Amino acid sequence: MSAPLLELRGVRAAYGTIEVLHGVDLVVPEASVVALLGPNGAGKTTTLSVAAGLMEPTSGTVLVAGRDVTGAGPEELARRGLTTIPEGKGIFPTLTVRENLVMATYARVSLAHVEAVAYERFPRLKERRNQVAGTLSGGEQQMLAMARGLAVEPAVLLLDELSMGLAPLVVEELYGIVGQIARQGTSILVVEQFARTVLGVADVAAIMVNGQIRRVGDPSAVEQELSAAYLGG
Amino acid sequence: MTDQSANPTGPATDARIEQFRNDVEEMKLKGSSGEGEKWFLVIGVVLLVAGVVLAVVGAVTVATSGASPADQRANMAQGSFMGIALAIVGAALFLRYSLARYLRFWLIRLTYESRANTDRVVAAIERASGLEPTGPATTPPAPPAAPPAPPAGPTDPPPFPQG
Amino acid sequence: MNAVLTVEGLTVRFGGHLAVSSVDLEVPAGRISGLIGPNGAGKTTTFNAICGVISPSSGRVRLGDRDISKLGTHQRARLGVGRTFQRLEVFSSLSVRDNVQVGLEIRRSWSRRRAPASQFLAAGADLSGPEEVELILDRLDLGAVADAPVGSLPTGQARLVELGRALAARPRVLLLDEPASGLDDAETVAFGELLEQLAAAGLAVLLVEHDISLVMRVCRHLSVLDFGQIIAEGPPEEIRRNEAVLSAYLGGTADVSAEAAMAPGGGG
Amino acid sequence: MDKFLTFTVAGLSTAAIYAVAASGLVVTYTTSGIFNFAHGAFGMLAAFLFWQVSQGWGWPLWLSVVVVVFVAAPLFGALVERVIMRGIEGASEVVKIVVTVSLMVALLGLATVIWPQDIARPVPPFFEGRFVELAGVRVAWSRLLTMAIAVGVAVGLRLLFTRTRLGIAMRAVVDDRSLLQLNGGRPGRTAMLAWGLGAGLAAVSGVLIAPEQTLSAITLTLLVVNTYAVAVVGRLRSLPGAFLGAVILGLAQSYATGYVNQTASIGPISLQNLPAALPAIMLFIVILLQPEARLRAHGVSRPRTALRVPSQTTAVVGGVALVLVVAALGALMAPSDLSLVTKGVGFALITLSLVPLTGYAGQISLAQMTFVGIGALAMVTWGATGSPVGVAISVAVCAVVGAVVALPALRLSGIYLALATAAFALFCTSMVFNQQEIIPGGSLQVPPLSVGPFEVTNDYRQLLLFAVTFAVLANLIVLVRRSSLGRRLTAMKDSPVACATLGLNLTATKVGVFAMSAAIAGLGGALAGRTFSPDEFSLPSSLPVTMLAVVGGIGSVAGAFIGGLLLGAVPIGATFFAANAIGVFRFVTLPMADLLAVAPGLMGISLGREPDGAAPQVAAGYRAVGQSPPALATTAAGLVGLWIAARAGVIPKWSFVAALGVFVLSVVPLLPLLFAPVDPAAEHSAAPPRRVATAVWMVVATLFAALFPWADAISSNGYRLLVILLVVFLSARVAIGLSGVTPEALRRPVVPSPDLVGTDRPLTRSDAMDAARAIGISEDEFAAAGPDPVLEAELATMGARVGNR
Repeated sequence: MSAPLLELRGVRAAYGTIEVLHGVDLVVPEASVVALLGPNGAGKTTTLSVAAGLMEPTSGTVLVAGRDVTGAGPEELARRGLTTIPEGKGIFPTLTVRENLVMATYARVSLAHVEAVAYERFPRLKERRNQVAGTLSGGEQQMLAMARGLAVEPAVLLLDELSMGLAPLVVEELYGIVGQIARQGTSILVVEQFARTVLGVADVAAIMVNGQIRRVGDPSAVEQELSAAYLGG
Repeated sequence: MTDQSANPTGPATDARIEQFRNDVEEMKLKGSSGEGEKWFLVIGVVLLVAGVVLAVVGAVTVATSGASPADQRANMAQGSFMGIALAIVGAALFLRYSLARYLRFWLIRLTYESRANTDRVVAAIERASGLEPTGPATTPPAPPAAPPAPPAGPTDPPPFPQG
Repeated sequence: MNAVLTVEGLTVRFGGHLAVSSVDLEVPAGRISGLIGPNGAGKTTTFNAICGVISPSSGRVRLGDRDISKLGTHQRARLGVGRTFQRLEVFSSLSVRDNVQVGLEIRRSWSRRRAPASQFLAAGADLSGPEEVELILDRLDLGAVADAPVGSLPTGQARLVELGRALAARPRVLLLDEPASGLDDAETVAFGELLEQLAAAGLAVLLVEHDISLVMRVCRHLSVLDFGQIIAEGPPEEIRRNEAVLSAYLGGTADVSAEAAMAPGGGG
Repeated sequence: MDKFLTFTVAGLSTAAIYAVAASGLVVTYTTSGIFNFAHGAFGMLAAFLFWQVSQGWGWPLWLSVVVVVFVAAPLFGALVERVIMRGIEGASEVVKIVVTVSLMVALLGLATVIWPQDIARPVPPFFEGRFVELAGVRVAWSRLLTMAIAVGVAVGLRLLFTRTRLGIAMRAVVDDRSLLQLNGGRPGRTAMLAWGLGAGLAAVSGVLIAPEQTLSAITLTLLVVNTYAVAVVGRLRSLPGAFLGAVILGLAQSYATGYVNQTASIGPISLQNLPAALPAIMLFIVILLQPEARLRAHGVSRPRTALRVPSQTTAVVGGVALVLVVAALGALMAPSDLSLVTKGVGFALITLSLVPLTGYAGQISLAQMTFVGIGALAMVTWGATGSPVGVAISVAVCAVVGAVVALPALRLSGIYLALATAAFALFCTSMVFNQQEIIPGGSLQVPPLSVGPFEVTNDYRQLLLFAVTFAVLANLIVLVRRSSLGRRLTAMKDSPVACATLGLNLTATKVGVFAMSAAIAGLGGALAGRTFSPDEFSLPSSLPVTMLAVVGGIGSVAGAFIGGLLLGAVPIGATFFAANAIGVFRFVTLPMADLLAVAPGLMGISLGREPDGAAPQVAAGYRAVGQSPPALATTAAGLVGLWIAARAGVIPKWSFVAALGVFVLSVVPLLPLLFAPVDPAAEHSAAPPRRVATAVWMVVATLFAALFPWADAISSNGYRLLVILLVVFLSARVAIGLSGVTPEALRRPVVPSPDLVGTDRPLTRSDAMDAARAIGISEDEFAAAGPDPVLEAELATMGARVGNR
């Protein structure tokens, strides 16, 4: 089998002098959904930032499609199909919905295509395409962010805390879309606090505690360990 | 919402992945320290050439201009000398960043190989003397004088592959 | 019990986004009240509206019998609203002692009469400024680092400095925004005890915290915020069994024990 | 009716120029968060370049426009973004303001160097002599063109920002820079393009305005300052708001010209200059109408360096020493030098006024010289005999005026205070200082102070007065810093929101500090005892004060003194080197005076790299000197000795410069070593042989620099200066070697180098890979290094031997 689409090897990363990742190894194979779980402050978001190229690791390597891309800018990776939807709201609040979609076209897709995909999947966005994105509801904002993930047909999709601050129904719907993207053959790395949320979609779950991957395994199998990790066990 | 049915997986997705792999392969990488050195290398060459040209131009100016010897001296000092200085700086840069790369590489390689060999010798001796019968040759013991290695978890990379 | 702080129908709107919607809260003296909820539920926004850092679209905030909704931040502080911040807001170029002293000096610059000290600092009522500062440092166990610049302290101690500074202003109600984040387990336990002492001394405390074990231990009343609305209220034991709370935290079906699932709950 | 129409058309045409300029300002501010005070200077440079290309070199008009507007200006803007602005992205607001203000001052200086004010540079209007009849009013084509361009710019920008990906990205980068990257956008490139666009728009306004004005660097630069007022209408961020503001201002100015009786006056203030003052008035009104800014909790970032607060004893000793040194030096000076030095120490008093405001409270003022002017004016009015009562009144007046000026802006963010003070400076220049009735004859003679028997009758006494006042005020300011108020100011700078939740009234506190600062500046004016020209109170004179105070290190009193001396050094240097020039090859000759004109701006720009200013760094190196009385005495003696030698003509001017450099940089820091008590246990104590070496080095270095015949040995000024700099640098390096202590500034962080890998700790695979990657060798290539066959064989036999045993 060819090289995995995304791989972190011995990644250490620090904010200033405080190291938050103490050697992370993580593999996202082709056409699979990997869930990165763990309590607050475990370093999940940092791991994602390193993978997306937003943060440079202090040591270790990031391999994308088998190539060492440590030090490559996030925009270079994004343009080629490594799409990241960051924590919170992955949208520009002062731009309109349509303008937000224009920003997706850096990833070598036409605006017409992006709009078609987004509006077909989320008709509500079409109604509000000239509305400023910051005035949408939380769920709609997350949909807008997801629409980008859907429309650019990423090869690798990194998702951070999709469920944050959202109603259960909305989360369910969003994960339905994640599943759909996965079925298209996209490799997905999804960061979540709660195993339960991603049980349906993830093929593999990795538990991260204190800046290290503590365990990798079947999502349902790791759940027990997960609650131990949360309670400080 | 509306359409929950998945789009069928098809050859299109494989093509997408393939394209992604190609794109990443063709990506120009910057930011590694080698990149900065390449720039210095280029600057060195440019300075070298520019310096030589300037020196020649300066000399020609001296030959063709300036009625008085004082004028000629001034031109020489200001044109040719500057050119020569630039050329020297350029050459120094070039040497520093072309030779040094390879010297450093060989140094690392020598260090590494000698260390690997030491490890293997130690391992062989240990194996032979039965101290550590199961210890594979690939587990290098830390050199006694060296400070402890940085904390290594399950992430500690395997030792360097031999051959 | 007599409420020190009363919030009625508080609504905060950012653009079209309803951050906080018709929130009612009562914070009586001598009790630690908890405000919990998932990330982005509007807890910090509620705090900001209470102390006047943002102005709400509607609703009233009362301190005792007085309506303070129209007052500026510093005026509310003078009437007795003290707070700490989710992301540390210490004076990082000053020493620990100076941080607390600034709190005290700012209070003295506007208060001719001496605000009644809470019983936690009962001895402080008759003390001179420096003595009162030392008393606070002593109570918070910061004496050893009193002369260190706050910028050089670990987060846990910096949070205590923030608390000490707020106490120096002698508030009637104390709003604590995730005070235990950055504290280790032992520190969290000690911090919980400190909070209980504060409450026992008659201070009204409103606590936003995502460390559920701490919340369950020290709070005697909880309000759960979700989507800017209070979805449940009551003593911790009740909240623990509340279906609405469970689904807010877990998303959908809830079949694990509340505590295990809620532990990472309001993380941010 | 015709008159009304005529003035309406004129007003709209002015409005069009404002609108274009303001839109450029808004574009750069919204995309980079940096308010470009140099925007006017961009336009000014473009106007001059346009003259040079079209008139000077006689290129065709269309080509000139293309070259200036579409090539030179955008490239320049992009360059400025890349080289300067990118470095100050995360810096404090004060640094951002000072850097762009410095850029403005530097560009002003540059323009004066390239295009000296010796000849008139007329630019004919476009379509000269062609008119169109509109409702009975003759309208020049050029005016129609201007308006058409403004409309075109408005439409173009609207399309750019809503229809093109680049324009949307420019807005997106403000929202969330890293999200733009995650989308695939390139924020750096976007910012460069935005600055290029901003500079292009500045160039358009510059080219349009060039035919309407006589080309003068200062006038053109300040004219575009009017656009600040225009941009503020759109809260600095909205383009339609800026266009609206432009129309209001353009029409108001035009009608004021047309309908206000030029000879009318309000009290002593004639309304002749009203149109010039309108932008400032409008700015104030708009700022007054803005709602108060929201407090924000950001989480406090850790400061780069916590500034040491000097003890009161140090401050007192320092003050006394300052007065003594100044008194000794002043006694030795020739009258002409004395008046320059007096001016320099006077500037130090004014930079000192910024210490509480900018250094402690983190606010900025661009109008300190205006307050000096108000102080001076009040002194002339109420203290004509030089009485201290007049001084007290001046100080009080300045404090009140300062509070009134600052109050509206202080409710908003720091940038508005900078704008408001700049507007105040412009307002005062046109409505107060340029009024014949107020300052007759265009010069203001401030009466020298006379307190009972003490009368300031000459420059020397004036110098002493300044030195004593500085020492006293500096001590007071240190006292304030160490007091409860100082702690409160520092706290407010660290976290305004936390202060508010403790009950501090932020606006009142800031207004108080601003009033204090204005009062000190006013004191500087009231005590000046010399003749001012109104120019000295103008905005261009105020800017270097703020800049150099920040460069000197505004967080400390010593920094203010350094800043003041730097400020004073420019005119001193310009006089000193009046006849000298630096030649680079034989193509370019730069007069030293011109270089010095650009110098303050360049120093300010350099702040981008050293946001804390010079004082903390210098202080670290010289702290030991201050603690050793014999070292201090020797320093003073050496300086005085050099000065006497120079004055007496024993050593020439160049030798004096060289010796001064060597002495200050390499001898003075070594002095504590020489005088330190011998203590073998102490870290920096020196054994006798090292002391002898040090002493010998000091004497040799200083004597060499002082006695070497610089002027004869090296004929070119430029080379001579370079050689002297080299000698000073080398001697400083030797000094560092002798003392064995690396100054803080020279210490670099230790970066693990690939060269060292494997020698300091066990080599891991990832280390080897890192190193290999660093030199561009692929993993496969590296791994190909196979086992050594000889060793392999050796091992095999060894294994067999041992195994057999």
